[in-house]
Amino acid sequence: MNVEFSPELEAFRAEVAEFFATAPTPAIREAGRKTTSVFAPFDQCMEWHQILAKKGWAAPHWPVDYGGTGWSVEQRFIFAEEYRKADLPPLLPQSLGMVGPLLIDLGTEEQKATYLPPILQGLDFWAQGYSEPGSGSDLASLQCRAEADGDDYIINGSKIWTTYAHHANRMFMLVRTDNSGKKQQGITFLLLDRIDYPGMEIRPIVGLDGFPEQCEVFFDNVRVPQSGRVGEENDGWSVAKHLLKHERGGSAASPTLVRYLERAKEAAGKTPSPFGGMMADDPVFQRDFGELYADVASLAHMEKLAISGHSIANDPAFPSLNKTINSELIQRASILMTQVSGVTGLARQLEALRVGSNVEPQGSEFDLITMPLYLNSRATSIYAGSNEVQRDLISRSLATG
Amino acid sequence: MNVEFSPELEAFRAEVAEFFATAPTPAIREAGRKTTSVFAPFDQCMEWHQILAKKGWAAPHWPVDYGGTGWSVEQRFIFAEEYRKADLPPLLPQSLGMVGPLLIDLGTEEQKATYLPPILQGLDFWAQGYSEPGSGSDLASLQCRAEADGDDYIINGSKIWTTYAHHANRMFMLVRTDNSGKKQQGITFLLLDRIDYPGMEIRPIVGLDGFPEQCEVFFDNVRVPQSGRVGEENDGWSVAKHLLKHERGGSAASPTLVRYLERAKEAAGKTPSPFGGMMADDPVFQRDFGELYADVASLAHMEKLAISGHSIANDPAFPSLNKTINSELIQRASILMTQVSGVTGLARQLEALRVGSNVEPQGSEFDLITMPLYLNSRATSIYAGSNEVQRDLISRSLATG
Amino acid sequence: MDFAFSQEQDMLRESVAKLLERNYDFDTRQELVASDAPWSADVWSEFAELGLTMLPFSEEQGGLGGSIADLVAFAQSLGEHLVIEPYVASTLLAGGALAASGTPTALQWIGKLSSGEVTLAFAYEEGAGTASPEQIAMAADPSEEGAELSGEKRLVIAGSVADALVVVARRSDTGKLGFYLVEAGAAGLQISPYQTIDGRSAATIHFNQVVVQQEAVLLEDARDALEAVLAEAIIVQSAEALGAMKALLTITSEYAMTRKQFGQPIGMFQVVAHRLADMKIAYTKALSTLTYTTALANSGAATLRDIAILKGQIGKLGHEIGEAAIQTHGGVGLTDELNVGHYHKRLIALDASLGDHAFHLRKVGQSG
Amino acid sequence: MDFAFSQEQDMLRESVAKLLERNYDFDTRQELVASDAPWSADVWSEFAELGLTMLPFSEEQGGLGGSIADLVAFAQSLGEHLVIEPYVASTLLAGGALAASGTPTALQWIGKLSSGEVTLAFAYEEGAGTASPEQIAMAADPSEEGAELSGEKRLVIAGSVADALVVVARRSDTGKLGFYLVEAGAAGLQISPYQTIDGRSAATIHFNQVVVQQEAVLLEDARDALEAVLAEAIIVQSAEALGAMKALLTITSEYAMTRKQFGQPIGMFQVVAHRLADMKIAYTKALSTLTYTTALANSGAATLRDIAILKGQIGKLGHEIGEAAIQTHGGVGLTDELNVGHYHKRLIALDASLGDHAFHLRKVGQSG
Repeated sequence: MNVEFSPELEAFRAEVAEFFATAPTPAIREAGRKTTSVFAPFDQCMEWHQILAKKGWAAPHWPVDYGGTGWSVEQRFIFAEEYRKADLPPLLPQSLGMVGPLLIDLGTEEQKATYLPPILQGLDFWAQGYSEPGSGSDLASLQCRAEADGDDYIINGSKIWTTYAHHANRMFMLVRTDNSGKKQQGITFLLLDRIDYPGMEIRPIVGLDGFPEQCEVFFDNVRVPQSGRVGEENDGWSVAKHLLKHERGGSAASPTLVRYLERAKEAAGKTPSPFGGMMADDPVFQRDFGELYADVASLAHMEKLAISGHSIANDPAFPSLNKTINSELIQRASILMTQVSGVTGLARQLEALRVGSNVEPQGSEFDLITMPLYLNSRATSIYAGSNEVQRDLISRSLATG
Repeated sequence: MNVEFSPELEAFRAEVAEFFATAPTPAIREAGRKTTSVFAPFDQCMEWHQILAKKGWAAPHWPVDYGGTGWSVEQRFIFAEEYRKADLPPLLPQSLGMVGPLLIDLGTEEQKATYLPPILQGLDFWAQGYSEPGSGSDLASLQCRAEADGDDYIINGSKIWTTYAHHANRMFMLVRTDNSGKKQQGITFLLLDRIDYPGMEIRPIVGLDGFPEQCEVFFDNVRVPQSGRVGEENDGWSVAKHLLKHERGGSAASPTLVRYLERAKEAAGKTPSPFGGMMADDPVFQRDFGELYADVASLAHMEKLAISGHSIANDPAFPSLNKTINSELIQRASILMTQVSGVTGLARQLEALRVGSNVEPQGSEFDLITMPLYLNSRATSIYAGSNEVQRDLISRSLATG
Repeated sequence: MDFAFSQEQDMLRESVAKLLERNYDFDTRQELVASDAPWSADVWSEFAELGLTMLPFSEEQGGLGGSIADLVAFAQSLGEHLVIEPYVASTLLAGGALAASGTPTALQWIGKLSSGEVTLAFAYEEGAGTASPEQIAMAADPSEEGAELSGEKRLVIAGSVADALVVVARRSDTGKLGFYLVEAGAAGLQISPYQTIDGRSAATIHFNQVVVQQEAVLLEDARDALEAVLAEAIIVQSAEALGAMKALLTITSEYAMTRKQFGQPIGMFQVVAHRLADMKIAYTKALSTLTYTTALANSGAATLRDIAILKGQIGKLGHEIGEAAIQTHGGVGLTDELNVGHYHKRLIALDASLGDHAFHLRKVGQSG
Repeated sequence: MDFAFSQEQDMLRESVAKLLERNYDFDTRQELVASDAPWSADVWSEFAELGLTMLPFSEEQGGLGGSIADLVAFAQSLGEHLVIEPYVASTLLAGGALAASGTPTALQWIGKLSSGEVTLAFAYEEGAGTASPEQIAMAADPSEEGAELSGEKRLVIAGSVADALVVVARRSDTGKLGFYLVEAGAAGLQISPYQTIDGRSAATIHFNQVVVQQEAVLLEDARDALEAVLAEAIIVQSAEALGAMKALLTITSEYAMTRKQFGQPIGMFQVVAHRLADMKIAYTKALSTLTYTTALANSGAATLRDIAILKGQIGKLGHEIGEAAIQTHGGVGLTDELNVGHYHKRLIALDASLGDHAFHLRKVGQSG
């Protein structure tokens, strides 16, 4: 057992820090500081993606042949830590983390050749069309229908919670191609090479934080080519489940959480406590902070074990454990942050939050983001398989031993 | 809306306090201080019951005709508050709170005449035979069988979690008299006028705290008179449910909780904090204490509303709300108490806990009781209908509006 | 003990409820929030016509001499309808300060306030530290005219549109907290208006040597009056919060019984059912503590600790109920279109103002 | 990063596991706890034969030079079997202090400790305050012979039966913490023995001017050594706790799948299923943090903060798992007959000793 701390790693850390200190534009930095969601402001996020891609660092977790970096476990964690320390906007996960790895494993050569390079370079953004109004946690009950017609499918129905669909130029989705068997059967995985097919309509949904992050997407006799199918017709459920494999051992969410806590502590150092002195020196703040920090540390440990191939990641419930722990920590961190902001966080400041608006926030830049982050993070226990579904899955892994 | 604070009430408070300051024997006081359960040490508890009965204060909640006090809501609360302030052992609930009120409502004149006076006077103690090894939360699935034979029933089977059965001289129980219908049907409510019938065997069960509080009771062809039946044969389920009515608006559990918290704060005032000074002055202790104290206050408010006839007590879910809140507060209070005791609470001190043992405890008398109380209180969310069952019932009250 | 509302109180409650049912359905409310108006002038006049703006003032001061129980009787409706009109801020906080003052200037403003002619703002909060009045830093420097105010106030509800501000400031010579009246447009005021997350009109206000004439010095030693005014506002605001909690409990229970997943209403899933049970437990605690504390206050017996318990419990339980309501609704609970999130934001905002639950519960622990 | 145990470590673990499977089933353990013996002398000799009592000492001091990972490799089994032998107290805490001292007296005792000939106790805890070494009050007054110890020590594991005590005391002149050796039977010792809730032999010990000869003064400035010794003990004790947590997770899952209520296994009730999921979440966190911290310590890189995180998490998560296990078992989980409650009591006792989770997590918050 050991944890490496070599001079080479420190040199790597310095190289990464140096790049992060110089490469991003002011707008990208501003977007990073104003990120109040898993999903950073779109334009600056893609601009930054392109800069990282030129450096070769856009997809550290991809196989080297496809543009990955081939870094060691330590390097990947150092990269993630420095990334967050610099408050840079996280790249969007749909293309790089979901459809990209899926295509690498299951795509045809043509699909790979067409779609992977622009994903890596940050030229394309793919929306994920899974959920539907009637099927939230019960994803397999989806009803959006695709009927084969010549070389095409004709799609009718709708998708909801399609993050950033209004920014996307492509979309991957699950459609129902057969109703006869079990609900998990008869689902097909489709790639849409454009998102402006006749008959498609995208309606942004404003969230509690005031931002249109989610969308509803309507399909009215939308004709798309069958060549966009991944895997066999009616086998889309196992294609979608394959994606889960990539949630095993790949994540480095803890540096984001650590950074939230650091920012909270920093702000608490400048915020008077109602009991006198500054909040950061208040024993109660320190206890709450310490409890949360230690729990974040446990997630970091878990991620490091997983990323280095420890058997913990072979547990079929691992993705569910990871998702549940991470999502609930984000929520708890955001609550601590709003407590530091107090009444100052009660202002609704959509304009001040817009990158480039140059509007002075009420209070500090920290106070500007805490409430939107809190409100947005209520979603983390709902999306990507609600935590209720995740706990069902975790408990099933115990039932079978 | 008003809350009365009259000179008459203050005089009543003084009268009660005076009685509590003079009437109990030293052993009764010691038993009160050493109570680490809902169930106080048996011998002293019954002795105290008899003293209270002579004063006419054993059953304030009973109708005046049967020996109740006819006190106002305020008086009942004052009585409960002074009782706890004096650290006196609570009277056992099985006879006074359960079978007594049931007989007052549903017993025959003969049953009332025979059984109520010795209950009131503290001469009899009734054990409650409900649960069985196979039917815990699912009480209605009970299998202990009674077959009619002439004027008798012949009982076969067993009961478990029969608190203080080894101290009891009588027992009320549910038996199965019919298996043909729904499980709630075919249950009969029986009074056993003695607990030493041939074929009965009582086995005390030692708990985590080291004390035999619970028992298992075995019945092997035990012949008991049918005259002990309350209500009709096979109608025992509704007889048992009738008891619930008495849980509405009758409880005054919050003074006990307040007293636990006071004792914790008192002890914390004498216990050094690892952060310097005394624990009671530590902001973190104060926050934890305040949070718990406020939650106890809400229960006290709820009890006062209920006892004074507020519509809150008409909610069919009220007994479940009450039980759930109270049981979880006891558990939280006991955790706070063990935190104050720290390592000193880790000694197993059965002998020092025995009333009259004169064994010096490790640490203080407070440290002596915290761990047994904590361990014992793990039961509060399990017995008398587990909190899972209670929450099922509460949620059902929402479903129906 | 008597915890029931009187017949008169029930009637008042019904009048307000009817008024709001007529004028204040969720869509109308959302249009109002999205408009340029800080609130509905029409609704505000109807409040005045009903006597609400006159209610809490004593008969000697031209009011109706309403009790705290009278206020609680109808305030729940304000929460149920997510009302954005500044009743607590203008009538109870600023108005309460005026009533405690009783100077000729104060009486004059009480008259205009009662008639609905003006609204006032209460400039009290300064940030995270000022949950406790001890930490108020806004300075009132004695001057020849009376006093000069310097400092910053945050979350001044109606601060940019009110006709005048009642400012809580600390005399720089004596260290005593006082009430000072500043009319809108006074020199040295720098007002930065915004809308709160729960749709109310608010402002951050900088005071740069704002001159207060002697007749506008409402009360020079206002510590006790401040506590009384805050206590009353906290009780009424808690009733408003309880209205929002009740709405969430009802809406969420109904949703859980109709929304289907995996072939059955989600309320049939035990985890969802138990979350609903926990919401009801929380609501029951909140209802009990509000009711009891109201009765105590009505008997003149509510201590600072009782008020801290109320504020702490309502804030904490409100958070629990709001978060449970959102989780139960899933994605739709996170949309601006549904009322659920708006109730939650109201509960959060009420919790954060006048000291959040963490502050008050710790106060309870300090004092016990 | 490498988080795997070596082949040698796996072999060691298996040896210990086999030994305990053979000698230490639950019933045997319960008989042992109920007997007059403080622990099993036979099991202790087998530990010695396996080299466990020798393992942590350096080769120069006659030991095997085992690493912290070696210790963690087998310590989980101690928890799984609820072992009452004082391995951590005698070999790691007292033994660790001797090793840090290195005086002739210390080396002599290390020899006897390694062979299993003697057991030692570590007199460290003084009550709630001494989670922090800063608060140690036991006085070491300098004297002609060496030092005189006065004060009280609590929860001295093996304190009434050990051949000698290693005492942590504060020099009254310099204020420095030191290690002092006191042999059993020394004049001025007043020992009040008891059994802990988790079946271990312990004592409260009063020191009334207990004379320590100069050669028995092990280390006069032991602050750094104390931290290192505590850190090692905390890691190994955490492994022991993890063993108990794993046992509870396994036992409770199995029970939930077999125990039926309302016609189905209780594990089919979603609330029970989710409680099991929460137990697994807690166990996964505990496993991760123990494994990572062990690897860090093995690389000589574990800070005080890392140790505080470990101790805090293990304590907090252990409580959660134990309470969930009992609730899932219902009444039977509360009986002395079933092992579940005994695991829980072990977890509680480990949490409370050497600073409970509330203490350590707050330390984490202070230092961050």
